[in-house]
Amino acid sequence: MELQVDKLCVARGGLAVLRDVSFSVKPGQALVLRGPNGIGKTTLLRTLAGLQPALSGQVSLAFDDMAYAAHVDGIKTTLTVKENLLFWSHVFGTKTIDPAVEAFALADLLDKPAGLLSAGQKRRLGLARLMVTGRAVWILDEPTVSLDQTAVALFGRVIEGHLAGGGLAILATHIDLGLSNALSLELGAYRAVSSLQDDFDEAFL
Amino acid sequence: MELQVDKLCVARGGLAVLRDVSFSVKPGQALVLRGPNGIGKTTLLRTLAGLQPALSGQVSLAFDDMAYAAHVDGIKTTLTVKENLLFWSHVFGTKTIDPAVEAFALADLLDKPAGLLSAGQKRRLGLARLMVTGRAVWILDEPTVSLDQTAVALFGRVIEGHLAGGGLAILATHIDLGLSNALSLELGAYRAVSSLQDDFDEAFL
Amino acid sequence: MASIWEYANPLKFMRTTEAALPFIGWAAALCLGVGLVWGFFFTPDDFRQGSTVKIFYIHVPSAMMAINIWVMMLITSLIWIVRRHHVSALAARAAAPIGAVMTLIALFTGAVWGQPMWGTWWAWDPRLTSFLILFLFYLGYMALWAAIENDDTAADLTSILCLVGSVFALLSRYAVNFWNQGLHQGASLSLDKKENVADVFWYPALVSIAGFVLLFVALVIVRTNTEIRARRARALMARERLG
Amino acid sequence: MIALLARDLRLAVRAGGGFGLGLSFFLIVIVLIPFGVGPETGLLGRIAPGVLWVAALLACLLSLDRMFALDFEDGSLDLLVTSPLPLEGIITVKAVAHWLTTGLPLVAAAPVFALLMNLPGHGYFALVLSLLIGTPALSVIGAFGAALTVGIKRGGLLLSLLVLPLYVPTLIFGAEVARRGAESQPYTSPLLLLAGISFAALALLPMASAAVLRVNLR
Amino acid sequence: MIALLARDLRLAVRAGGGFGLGLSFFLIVIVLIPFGVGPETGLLGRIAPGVLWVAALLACLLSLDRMFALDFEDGSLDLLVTSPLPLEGIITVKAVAHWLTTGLPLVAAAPVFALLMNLPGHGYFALVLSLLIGTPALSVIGAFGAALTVGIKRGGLLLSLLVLPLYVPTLIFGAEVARRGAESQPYTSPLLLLAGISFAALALLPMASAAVLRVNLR
Amino acid sequence: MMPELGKYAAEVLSAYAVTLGLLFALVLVSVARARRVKGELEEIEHRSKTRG
Ligand code: HEM
Ligand SMILES: Nc1ncnc2c1ncn2[C@@H]1O[C@H](COP(=O)(O)OP(=O)(O)OP(=O)(O)O)[C@@H](O)[C@H]1O
Ligand SMILES: Nc1ncnc2c1ncn2[C@@H]1O[C@H](COP(=O)(O)OP(=O)(O)OP(=O)(O)O)[C@@H](O)[C@H]1O
Ligand SMILES: [Mg+2]
Ligand SMILES: [Mg+2]
Repeated sequence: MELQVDKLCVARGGLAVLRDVSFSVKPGQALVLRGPNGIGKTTLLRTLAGLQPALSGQVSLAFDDMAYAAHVDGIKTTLTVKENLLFWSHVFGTKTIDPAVEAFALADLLDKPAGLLSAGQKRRLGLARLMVTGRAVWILDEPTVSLDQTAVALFGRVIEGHLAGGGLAILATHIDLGLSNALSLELGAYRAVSSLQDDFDEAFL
Repeated sequence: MELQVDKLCVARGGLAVLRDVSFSVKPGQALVLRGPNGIGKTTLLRTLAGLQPALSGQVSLAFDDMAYAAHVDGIKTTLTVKENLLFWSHVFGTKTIDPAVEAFALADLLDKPAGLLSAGQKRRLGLARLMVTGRAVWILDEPTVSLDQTAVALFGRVIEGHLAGGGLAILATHIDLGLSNALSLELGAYRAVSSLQDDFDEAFL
Repeated sequence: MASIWEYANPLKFMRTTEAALPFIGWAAALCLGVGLVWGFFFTPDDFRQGSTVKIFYIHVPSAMMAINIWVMMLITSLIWIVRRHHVSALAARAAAPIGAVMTLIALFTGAVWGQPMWGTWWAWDPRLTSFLILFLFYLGYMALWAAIENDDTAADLTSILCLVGSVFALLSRYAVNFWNQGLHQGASLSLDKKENVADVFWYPALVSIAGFVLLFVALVIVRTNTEIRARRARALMARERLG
Repeated sequence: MIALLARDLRLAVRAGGGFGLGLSFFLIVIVLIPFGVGPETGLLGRIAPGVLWVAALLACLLSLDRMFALDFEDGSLDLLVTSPLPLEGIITVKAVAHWLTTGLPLVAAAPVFALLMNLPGHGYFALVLSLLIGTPALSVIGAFGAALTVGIKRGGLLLSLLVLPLYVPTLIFGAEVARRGAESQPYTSPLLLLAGISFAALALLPMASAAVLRVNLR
Repeated sequence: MIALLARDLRLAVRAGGGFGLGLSFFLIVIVLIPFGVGPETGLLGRIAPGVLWVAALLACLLSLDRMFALDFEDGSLDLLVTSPLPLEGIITVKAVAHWLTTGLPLVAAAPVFALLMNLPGHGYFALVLSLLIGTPALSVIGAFGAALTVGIKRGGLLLSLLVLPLYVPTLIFGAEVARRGAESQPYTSPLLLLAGISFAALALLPMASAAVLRVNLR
Repeated sequence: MMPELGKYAAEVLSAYAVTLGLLFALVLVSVARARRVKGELEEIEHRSKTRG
């Protein structure tokens, strides 16, 4: 169940953004991606999650081991918090939503339509969805946006729990989560520099 | 030009959220609103900006002294960064966009369609719009979301500059910006507890 | 023997086609000139249709081209889907506006011809109607290209649209036939039915058809190469911005 | 799958739209036509089957852009695509939900509207039958168009442009069945053709739609 | 103001939509009607003025939801409302932009489409005139409807439902002008009424729309 | 020189005029755009080569 990424090149809008990214993450470990705005964190994560094709390179795990959570959470504003979670648990064939509700302290909000939640409450709901998928590899793009300190701590504990259960996590974040078993990868070194080719080929570059 | 808020009650979805909030901010000062998720920061800021009516209470300044920046930035994805900024400078009748471009290091991105920006770059563009409005009171809802450390520092300097020029700023944020002249207001104390009234009146509360 | 797929390299394609372009261009001008002048000035009037028969020399070639350009787009779209040669997708993109103009010409000349012949500019005849639908397909195809920013995505989507659209275009042709028997005369182009049209009208028409075909080839070359260059320019510019 | 269908139906109902809005649009077109054309009953009765079919088609069309765009915007579509459900299945379910909320109510309400348009009495059965068989094709074809335009903000008009030519065969056969019914002519052959189109579209198009959606999401 | 108009037009053009799409929809409705009604030219000619007007109206309608909803979703509307521009002005500008991108092209293209519908030859002038005078009213009334539904996600269908009844007077007089023109009758009085509606709508409705928009935004 | 077109002169002439006009416009647009894009590309390539 180790996630090995080998010489991955990812592109955005047909243009290579990161080149030859290699790393491996063992079960129980988290990897934190770091780098300035626009370096390509989102692009890399979407590629890992199978939402866009890589230019080249290998990812050792199949896409259906991965659960992805991004800036937008796939929350339906007219459904209640409970209905939102139940739907995803049906789709992913998991049995219960209770651990997720408990972990993110959503119990009080269960019957509230998701559209009425504040920014941070919405975010918590989005993260709770991850637990409901029951998948081993979590791919998280700036998960703590809008969360207050309490909620960040809550989230930290959830991640620790997921890792302790043999899961993996890959996160892009600008703040420090204080995870105990986390590697960190600085992406600045992998910025793609494409060379100008005279005999331009299919990629037109 | 002092902003005085007196016994403001704000409501969301017809339900009082915060009650009797009072504070005053002098030119050159910033006020940082703090409080857990869902306490009502966004609601308060939208009320101050004139986007929703207050239940009761006074705000000393008129709404057209205020510039509001929220989670969504009013960015048109098909227009370039420059076109976006120029449009707002026309609307607000300010002469130039150069200081804003410089302050947020957008020069390299000027001709890029805003839809192609990364999360943090978009955020920078959204904040640059504030400078273009030329207004004295900045109302900022979680302005540093998605920004990396460099950009946060950039933003800190812009705020300091705005304050030094006699401006005001009111921010809601969960992280520490390290502003030198900032007051802080913990909103937890103002949480509205709606009393059930037996002879319920027009407000149905 | 070098493989034909060599020309899938944009640069090679551009070099080869641009070398051939002047010849094709002049041949197109020549054929068009000869065919149309011959048809317009030096053919007799038809005993029934009078001088309107002269519209034949533009109506028929443009109608043929309108259909054949769609077929060409279908083929290049398939090549893109199967082998992913960018030039192929761009050629389809380049051809679409030409096809639309050809359809427009066929529709217009047909309408102008219909007024004296059938007493109406427009009738909901199957041939005419299916041409109108074809025109809509061209419009939709071009609109889709224009609406999508990412070139590869646009190429994928438009080629699938072209495939599905072709099936539905055939279906509508059949449906329209079912719906209305029509006024328009049947095809007389197939060789065995040549007697439908007298030789005096026929030869200039052939030249004119050749002219339309050559003009199309020349235009496609110019436009495809433009698309290739535009695409490279976009890529380079994006790269520049990336720093 | 069933969870998805249930969710989509629930969303449609919650949006206050669901069943009502497609119908209302249908009604409004039916009402506008006499205003435009003039109230002559003979004329109206003659154009009734065709106008009813065109109105049904436009009502279907108007709600198409909601099919994937909402899920795309809030990120649900990304998540659905990476879920264990097969994409073809997702698309079929979405089309079914669309039909249940738009097509089916139209079929049920068509007789009432036909009354407003003075459709001759013996035409009702053929009209309802043709709509019942034809509207599923409209939903499936519409799903293809919606998948094509999913990344485009408010691609509503583009969607119409792409989809309407694809609707032509269905419309022709459907309206022909309804017209022949109204004129008491036999209508078996167009009915069979209509059914053929519906089945072929149901069987084949979801594959094309899935391919398109995959392209659009990457 | 001018900056806003320029921006809206630019956005329309960039969206790839702009001028073409409203037109294409118009074309498509005009093409579909004969498929539904049958190819008889006499019949088509008689219903042509009405159908053309209804089609123009629907084409207008379809692009209405873009008017404020896009700006609402990305927060621009909040910012515009708090800007120094008067809200009535913003709304008028938006309606003007909508008319320029939808109404005007329709007016220009109407003769061609009338040809497809076999409109009698002397009806063209009245048709174009009635559209030229009537379509601005459609845009202004539409702006009101768009303002009403701005908070609702994909409120397209609801919008149609709200706006269409408001369109009825314009439609009646517009189609009447076109019909009388086609039948060579005098049409001064409906034309005057149509012009009256247009002017009144232009003068008064932006105020109502502004009020509605203010309510919707808070 | 002009052939006798009879009562259909308007039809025939307009058909030819519109066709030639459309074709001419198409050629013109294509060539103009080809020129423009070629120039732009050359400029960009030059720029990126000199910059390295
Ligand atoms: C808008 C109206 C019309 C359209 C869209 C139209 C379209 C077509 C098409 C698609 C073809 C077939 C080309 C091919 O496949 O070979 C064709 C051929 C032809 N059309 Fe038309 N047509 C129109 C009106 C007319 C009229 C009014 C006439 C004259 C009475 C006419 C006379 C012919 C003739 C003589 C041919 C050649 C038939 C052959 O040899 O294949 N068309 N037209
Ligand atoms: N469609 C596109 N075409 C070309 N370039 C693009 C496109 N979309 C994004 N980019 C660029 O690709 C780069 C990588 O973007 P990405 O969103 O992956 O950055 P990120 O590391 O997630 O940044 P942030 O921390 O701001 O979220 C950015 O510089 C962005 O401007
Ligand atoms: N339409 C509504 N009706 C009723 N309650 C609502 C409505 N919208 C929001 N709320 C509730 O109002 C409260 C205040 O929300 P607000 O967005 O102001 O919080 P916040 O302080 O900005 O939180 P965060 O830090 O998460 O952004 C929340 O508890 C939210 O659930
Ligand atoms: Mg990012
Ligand atoms: Mg908030």
